[in-house]
Amino acid sequence: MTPRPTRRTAMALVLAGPLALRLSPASATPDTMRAALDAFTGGAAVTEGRVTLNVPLLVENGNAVPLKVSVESPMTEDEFVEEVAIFNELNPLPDVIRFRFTPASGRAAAETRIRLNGSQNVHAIARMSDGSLWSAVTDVIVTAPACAET
Amino acid sequence: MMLRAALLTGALATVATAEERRTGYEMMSPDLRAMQDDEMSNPGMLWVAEGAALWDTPEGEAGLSCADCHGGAEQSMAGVAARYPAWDEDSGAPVDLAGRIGLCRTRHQNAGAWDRESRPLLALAAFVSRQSKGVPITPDSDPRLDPWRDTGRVLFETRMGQLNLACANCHDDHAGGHLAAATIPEAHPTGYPQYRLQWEEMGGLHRRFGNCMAGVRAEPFASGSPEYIALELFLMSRAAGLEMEAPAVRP
Amino acid sequence: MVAMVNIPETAAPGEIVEVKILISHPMETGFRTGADGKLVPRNIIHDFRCLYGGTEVFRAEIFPAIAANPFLGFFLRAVETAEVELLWTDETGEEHSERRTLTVG
Amino acid sequence: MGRALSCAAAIAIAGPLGAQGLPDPLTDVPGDPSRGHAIVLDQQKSLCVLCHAGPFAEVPFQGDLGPDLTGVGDRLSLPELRLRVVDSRSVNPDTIMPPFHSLDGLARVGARWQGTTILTAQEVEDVVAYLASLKGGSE
Repeated sequence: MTPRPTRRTAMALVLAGPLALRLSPASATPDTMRAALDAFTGGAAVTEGRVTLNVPLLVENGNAVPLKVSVESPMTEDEFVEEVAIFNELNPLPDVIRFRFTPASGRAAAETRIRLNGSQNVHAIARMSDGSLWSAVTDVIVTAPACAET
Repeated sequence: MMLRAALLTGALATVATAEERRTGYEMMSPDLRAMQDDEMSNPGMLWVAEGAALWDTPEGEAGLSCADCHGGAEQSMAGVAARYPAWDEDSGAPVDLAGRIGLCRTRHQNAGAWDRESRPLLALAAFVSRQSKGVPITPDSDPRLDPWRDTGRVLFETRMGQLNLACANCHDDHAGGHLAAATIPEAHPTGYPQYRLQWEEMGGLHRRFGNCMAGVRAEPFASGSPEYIALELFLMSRAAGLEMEAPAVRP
Repeated sequence: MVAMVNIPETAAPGEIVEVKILISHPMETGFRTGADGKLVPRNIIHDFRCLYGGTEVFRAEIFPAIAANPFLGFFLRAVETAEVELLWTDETGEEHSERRTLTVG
Repeated sequence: MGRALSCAAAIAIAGPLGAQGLPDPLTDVPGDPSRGHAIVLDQQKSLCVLCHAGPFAEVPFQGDLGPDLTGVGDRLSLPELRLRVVDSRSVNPDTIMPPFHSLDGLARVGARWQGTTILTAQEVEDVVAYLASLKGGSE
C-alpha cells in the first residue's frame, strides 16, 4: 500500500499544479461579462475598493460555491449602499445575483452560494446612494465545474 | 473470514483502526466542512426537516404515523442507523434503513411502497439517520449477517467493468491519491443519505454505488439489490467505530 | 416548499441582526439537457424580498447561477417589534413566504 | 474485435517476456502523435490524465495514481509502450491501469461498453506514437 498523504500534503498536491497553470490573468474579462457590467454601471467610472468579496480560493465542486460580499458604508439615510451586483466570466449568463440594500439593512453585507462553470474571476460592483461605483474581483479555482456530470 | 475474525478480535482493535481511518469529511476543504457543520447551511437539513414532518404524518390504510408506533424519534431512533443493515426475520435476509422504512410502510401502515430514491423516503431516512449523529458505527453482530458481509467483501475486491477496477483498487489501495483533482476517499458510509453537490440533492448509498460502477463502465446493480445490501454491510463493518455524520455534504 | 429560516427572536433597539434562509428548490437553470435530450425548462427563484414591519429592507434579483436549494444571508436593523416577512417567487409565479416576529426591547 | 482478442492471446503467451513488449504495430497505418496527444488529453475517452501527470500544460488537474508520463519515451521503447497500453496486466498482473485494447477477463461490463475496447487498434498506435515522443524533461 502506498503511504497516504496527510490532509495538508493532499491539499498541497492539489494546489501545487493549478496555481502555476492557470491560463487567464486576473484582468481577463470576456465580452459578455463586460457588456453586462457596462449595462449595470451605465459606462460610469468604477473604483476598486470599499467592497470585500470572499469566495474560496479553491473549491471541489462548482455547483455550490460560498460567496460573501460586504461594502464599507455607514448605511444611513444620507449615505448607503443601494445595490451590489455579482458577475462571472464563464457561465452561460454573466449575471449571478443582485443584492438591493436599504438604510434599514443596517449593514451592506450578504452571502449566498453560487454556481461556477470552471476556474474564473468573480466580480462585485457596488452602487452607492451618491451614484459612485466601487468594485472587487477575486479568482476561484474550480476543480469540478458546475454542470459537469461524472 | 478475515473480516469476521477482525470483528471478533474485540473493541480495542476496532478503536485503533478507527483512528487510522479518515472519512470523506476529513478530506474536504474547510468551506465544505463548514457547509455540513452549520445546520442552517447544510442543504441536507431541508430533507431532515421534511422527514421530521413525515414522521408525524399518518399514512396508508392503517392511518398510522411512524410516531404512533415508535414515539419520538429522538429516543426511539437514536443510534439505529449506526447499526444497520440488520436481519429481517420475515424475509430471511438483511435490510438496510431505507428497506426497513419501506417494510414499515407496507407491513404496518398498509401504504404503497416508495421508490428508494424518492424524496419522501430520502427525507425519512435522513431524519432517522440524523438521530445517530455522533454515534460510532456498531455493526449488528447477528451471525446470520456474516455470509452477507463476506459476499460484500468479495464484491468490494472484484474487478468489474471495461476499466477492470475493483472498489478496493481505489478506496483501499489508493485512498488519498488524486483522480484528476478529486481526492479519493476511503469510502466510509458515515453520512447517508448525503447531500452531494454533484447531484444538487440528497441521495442514498446505493445511488453512490451506481455512480462508481458507471465510472468504471460496469453494469450497476439495482438499488436495494442483495449485492448492494451485501456491499453496504461490508462497508459498515469496515467503518466500525467511525462516527455517523448524516446528513453529510460531499462534493 | 420547505424553507429553514434563522432570525433572532429578540433584539435590542438599533441592533443589527442577521437573517438566514435555506429554501428547498432545484434552481433549474434552463441550460441543462434531461434524459430525453431536450432542454429542461428553466425554473429558478428569481425574486426574493424581506419586509420588516411591512417595509422592504432587502431584496435580491436572482439568476440561474445561484446554487440549487438556495441559501441567503443578510442583515436588518432592529428598531421595533414587528413581523419579518420573507417572500420569494419562482417561474411558476406562485409567491411563497415565511413570517417571524422580531421582538425589540 | 478479432484483433483485440488475438492481442490478448499474444500477451498471455508473452507474459514473462513483457519487457520485450509488442514489436509489431496493430495496424498498417503508422501512429499519429498529434492524434495520440488529443486522445491522451481526452478525459471522457482515454481517461489517461485522470491518473497520470505529464507535460500537459492544457490540463490543470492531473492525477497521481500512475507514473508521471514526462520523459516516458526515454524510459520505454515503442514495443514496451504498446504492450502497456494494450494490456498492462502482462507487465504487472495487479496493475490498476485499465486494459485499453483487450477484452480478456473483463466482468460485468456495462451494456453501453460491451464487446468494445477502450481504444481501437489505430488509437493505440496513435497514443503509443505520442508517448514515444515524450522525451527529456517537461517542455
